[in-house]
Amino acid sequence: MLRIDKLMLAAALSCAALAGGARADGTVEVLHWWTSGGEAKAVGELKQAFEAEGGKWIDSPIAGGGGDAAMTALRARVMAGNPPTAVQLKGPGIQEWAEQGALNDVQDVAEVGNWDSVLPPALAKIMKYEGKYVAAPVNIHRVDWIWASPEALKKAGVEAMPTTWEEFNAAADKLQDAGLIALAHGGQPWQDATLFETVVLGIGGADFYRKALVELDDAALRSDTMIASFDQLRKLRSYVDPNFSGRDWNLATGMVMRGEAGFQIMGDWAKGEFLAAGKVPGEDFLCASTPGNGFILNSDSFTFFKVSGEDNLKGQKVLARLIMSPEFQKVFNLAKGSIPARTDVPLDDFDICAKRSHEDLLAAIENDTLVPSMAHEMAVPRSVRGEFLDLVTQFFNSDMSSQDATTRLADAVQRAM
Amino acid sequence: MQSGSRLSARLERRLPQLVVSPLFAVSLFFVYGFILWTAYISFTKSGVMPNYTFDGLAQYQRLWNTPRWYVAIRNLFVFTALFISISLAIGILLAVLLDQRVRIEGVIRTIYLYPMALSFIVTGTVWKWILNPGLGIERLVRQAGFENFTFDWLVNPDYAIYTVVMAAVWQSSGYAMALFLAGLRSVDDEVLKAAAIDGAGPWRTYTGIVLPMLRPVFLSTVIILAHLAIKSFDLVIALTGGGPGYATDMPATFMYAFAFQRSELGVAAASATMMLMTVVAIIVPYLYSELRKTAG
Amino acid sequence: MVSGIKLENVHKSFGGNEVIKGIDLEIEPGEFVVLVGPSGCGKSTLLNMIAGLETLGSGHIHIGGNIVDDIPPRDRDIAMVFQSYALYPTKTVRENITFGMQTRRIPKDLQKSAVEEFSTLLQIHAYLDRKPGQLSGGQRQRVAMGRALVRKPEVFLFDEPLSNLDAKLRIEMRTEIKKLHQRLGKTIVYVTHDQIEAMTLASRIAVMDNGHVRQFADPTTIYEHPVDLFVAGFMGSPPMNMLPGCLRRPDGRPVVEAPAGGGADALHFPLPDRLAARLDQPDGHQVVLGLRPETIFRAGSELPGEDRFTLNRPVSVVEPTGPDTMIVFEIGETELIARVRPEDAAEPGTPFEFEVDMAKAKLFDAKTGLHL
Amino acid sequence: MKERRISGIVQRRGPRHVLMRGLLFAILLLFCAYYLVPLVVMISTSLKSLAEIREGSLLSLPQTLDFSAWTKAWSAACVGVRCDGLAPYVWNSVLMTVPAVAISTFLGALNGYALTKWRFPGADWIFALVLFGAFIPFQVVLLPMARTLGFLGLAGTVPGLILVHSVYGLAFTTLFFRNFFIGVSNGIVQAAMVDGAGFFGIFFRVVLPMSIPAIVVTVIWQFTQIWNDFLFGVAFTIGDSNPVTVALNNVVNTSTGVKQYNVDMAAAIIAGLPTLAVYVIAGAYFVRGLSAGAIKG
Repeated sequence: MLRIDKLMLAAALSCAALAGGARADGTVEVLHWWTSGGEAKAVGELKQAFEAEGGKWIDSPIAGGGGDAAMTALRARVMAGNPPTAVQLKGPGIQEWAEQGALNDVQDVAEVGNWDSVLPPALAKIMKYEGKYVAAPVNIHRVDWIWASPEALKKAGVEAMPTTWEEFNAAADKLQDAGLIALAHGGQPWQDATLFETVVLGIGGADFYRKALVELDDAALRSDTMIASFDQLRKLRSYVDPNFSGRDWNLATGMVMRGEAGFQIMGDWAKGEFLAAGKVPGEDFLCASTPGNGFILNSDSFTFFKVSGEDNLKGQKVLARLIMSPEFQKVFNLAKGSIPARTDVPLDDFDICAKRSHEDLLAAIENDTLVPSMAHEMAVPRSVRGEFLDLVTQFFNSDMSSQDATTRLADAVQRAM
Repeated sequence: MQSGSRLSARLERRLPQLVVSPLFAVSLFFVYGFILWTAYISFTKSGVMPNYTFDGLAQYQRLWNTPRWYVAIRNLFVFTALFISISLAIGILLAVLLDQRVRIEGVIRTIYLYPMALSFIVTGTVWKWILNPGLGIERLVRQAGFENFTFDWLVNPDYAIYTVVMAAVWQSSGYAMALFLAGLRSVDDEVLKAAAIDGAGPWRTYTGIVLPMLRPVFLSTVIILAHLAIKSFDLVIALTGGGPGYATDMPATFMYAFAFQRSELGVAAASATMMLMTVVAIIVPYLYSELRKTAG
Repeated sequence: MVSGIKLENVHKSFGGNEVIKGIDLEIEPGEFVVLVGPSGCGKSTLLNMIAGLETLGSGHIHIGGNIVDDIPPRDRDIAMVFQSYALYPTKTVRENITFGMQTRRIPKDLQKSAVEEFSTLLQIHAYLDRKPGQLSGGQRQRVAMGRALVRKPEVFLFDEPLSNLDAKLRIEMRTEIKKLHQRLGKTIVYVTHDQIEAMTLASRIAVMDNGHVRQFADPTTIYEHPVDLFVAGFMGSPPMNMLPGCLRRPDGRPVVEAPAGGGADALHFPLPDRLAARLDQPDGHQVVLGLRPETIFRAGSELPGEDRFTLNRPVSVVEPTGPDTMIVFEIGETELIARVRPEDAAEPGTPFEFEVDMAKAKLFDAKTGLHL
Repeated sequence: MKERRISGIVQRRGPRHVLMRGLLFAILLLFCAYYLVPLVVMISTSLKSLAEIREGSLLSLPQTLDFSAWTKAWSAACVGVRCDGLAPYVWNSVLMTVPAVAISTFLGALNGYALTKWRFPGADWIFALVLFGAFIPFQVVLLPMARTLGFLGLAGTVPGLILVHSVYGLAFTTLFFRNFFIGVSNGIVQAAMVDGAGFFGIFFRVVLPMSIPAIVVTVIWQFTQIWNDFLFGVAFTIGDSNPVTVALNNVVNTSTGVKQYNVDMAAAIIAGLPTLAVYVIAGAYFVRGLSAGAIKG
């Protein structure tokens, strides 16, 4: 009896699956590198939402190296003439692919959803090519965060979160004197560059940041402010433990979590790590923006590639609409630890760090201190970013002087342009 | 009927060529066609995707002006030289030792050989742990009471390339051992007996007689190891990711980074072309000697 | 002083498989002893044990009066020539020859004069600086000999040294080896499966089978007085005819009765007195009559003698060899070969009158195989 | 393995001999440790609980055996949004590897045979041209190959991947078989020809049955290469048809989230198990095959 029930159920399920396929409201194949933890869960939300609309979701996860492997696959796919429907692709990369004529626009969806009015202008600009939306942002990450262990700070006698680099240095010295690791850091080029850009923002301010790291102004790159930034980076280097090389960022976060290290400078995805370990913000860990009144923007987005066939095109549009829906933006970002890309989503369910992030974002838009992240591929083409990463990581791993670094950086940027 | 059989006889005579011609066509297209394509791309403005606008030698200028490329080349030479010589030395040593009537030879041989079966995608993480000063050997030795012991090559830009050599040797030296052991086993027993009668001890027997006889094995082992060295990619990516900084970059990783991470296909193609020229320089003399030997 | 070799109750097993089953052998100084036997009889293993290339299972080996059981090959004062010659392919002929002296740190000028002496003797002077790969089989053989001779050891060991040469060269080298032995007077132990080589070279032959020495004696004794069926059958070419039969004493004199086959009466081979006198086996005892092919010939073609027996059989096959012609015929189920003069040959199928010289007949016990 | 007959050479036994023997084993065992340590660390980590990994040294042995990481890696680890473990991907790899190994080995044998036993003008040149293909870094051919697969309509399919591996395996398989066949007497082929066998008759009935050692070496080599490939797998397959190396990478290389090292290690061992098994089972034949001529310079 039970067996027959089971069989009937299985039959019914398979029929349902078939039927679902038949009345699918569009098909999407999504290439991404969110393969674990909160990220995978966040993508799962999108998949569920899409399937709830009757669509068919083909998942193509390719993890590793912040999307390097995925980018390799993407090129092969475009070359072969069967690109995925949507790709986790962001920043100037969107423009590069658009210039190749490899993208589809979703302008009609954007107009209906009135995207222009709900996205920060700086972000909207990145999502568009020739005035039309070719990508949809799912979130906003803030890069310039300091995460701290209250336990470690207490042990070292540091009372407040630093607001200037001088204060930071003083606090770090105290931590070291207390026998703790001052700065938890992982020696991977993108992490080195993350430190670098927060330092540049803190030392030079948003205008300087924009000139040097976005517009790539030669004079700015060769300026004394840049030298001062490298000096501070050198200082940070001295606060890092000897075994940092190659360490993954989440291991560094773990060091702060366990109170072995005082600070970590990392984007707000680190918060997800704390939350996943059951830590409470404000109690078990502290969050504060890095010195300087700016907001370094990092945003993940899905870019729509040139697929053909009605089924795929339809799926593409449905996906674009779903990504930008307030409901999805909320669910997704609760899972991932970032804040919604839409500025009009209420943040009642979010934690204090996220709320703070949101306030700072609005203020930054107001004051024009919102800058795109260089380290996270929001500011400059990948070729130039590569030169930055090479130089910064070289500086971080050698005893190169700040003067030298400045000159070499400017030369390298010139070469890549 | 007769003309039919004559036709089939003619076909039969041409059959070997017919059988080989698909192989030839495949290599021509998939190897040489693609090489030509790459060479062409190196003379174009290609960035994110191939772009067929001719751009002269600009990509080569860019390549040779990139400090990282010099690091990659220097690493290739350091790595290849050390990797080949150490693998050969260990391979020969172990083959000779295993040849001394070791009862559990089968087990030991399998242990020596198994790393070849595993890709660095599989073993990369564990190598990272072992070599990491805070997790692996250094910590272990320090816990054992040698407080001042330092083994931080993995995180030291000047020495990191040697850890890559260590892991590469780990993977391939067993294979070299197998090649040499096979070579030793194909040496006529009577020659070894003659050496024993002639009064040669083990050292003299191997250095004076047996190893010189293994010259061909030597050559093919070097070629196989060289090809592994030139292609080494997974290893670097898994172990150091090219770091610290780009201290352990190699031409293969350099090319990959420029083509797929940085959207500089042109530079990548230029570096690939340089790499292929290096391969030609190594392989052609080998092929020449190979062909001359069998032509007779 | 020339060394002799003594083997005492030597045993050897490979992984539970006993290949040498207790051998005692005493080789006099200066003797040329050939170990002969079919492949797998243990002769090469025995030679390797004398050389020290194979450890002893049990027993003792003496060379020159000393027990050498645990002495490595280099200290046994021996030299060896191998079947494959085992020249060092990467060394020149000269280096091949001097290698053994180099390892023994013999001064360079002595090495040089030794090379001179033996390269002249062996006529390998012309290619001293070539590699073995550039030499012909015969030249390699000479080099291998040179390598063995040059150190002037007390004992030479040869392991089937001629089996890779063509027939003509083999005979030539055979003579040369014999000359060398006569000239140097050193002890030689020589392994071969070729009984002609054994007969021509040896001062004494040890016939081996299945891990035992069946007979150790000079060539004539081996040939004329084989101790058993195995030795009798192994030595001689074409091999000895073996005719099974049974012992009868129809009129008091012992004869061997063999069924003729085809409904004919059984044949009765009379035994010569010398043999008959020794026999105490009862009537009906199963025996094997051994007749060498040269003791069967065309009736009347030899001078008449005692103990002749004639029989008439049809010829089945004729095989001329030049000096002699072999005639194959049948008695019962058994095929026999007669060696006749070429002019005595007959067409196959025709009847033929054979005469057997029973004075040279051997008689063996069918059960034990031993000579009676 | 062939029994060495020189093993019986009498040696002086004494303290020196014992010492040398001890040294020999010491060196052999030392290298055993060198080769085994990574595997031991992997296995022991896979058997620890996450808590134990976090507390203890990475190189220490597990205090209690915990097999849950293995179950998880096999059937429950998340690869993207799908949490079925590695099991389905192992099957993908098998589907891809077996045909690719079979095709490239067979064609290599056929080509090696045609190039050595039916020598025709230019055979050596063709061989040289083909052999050079073995030395091409795969990163170089990735993009043109993608274009070609797209053109053939094989992009993103398992047959496409099989084609790629067969094509780039041919150089090595042809090399192995050519070197093996050079050592095979021409007389055998001639005898078969006299018996009236043709090109294929000789190949299937005479040459192929006697080339078992070369086949073993080639199959082991090809199987390892293709099974372990990541680059082609990641570039030329889509999502659910990924080979196990790509899935392993997706499990291990998380960009965020807590690292489950025990699951990572179990997954890595699972992904490497088939090649490991091939080496352990066929290892003896491998060396024997190599000495049977597959390595002649």
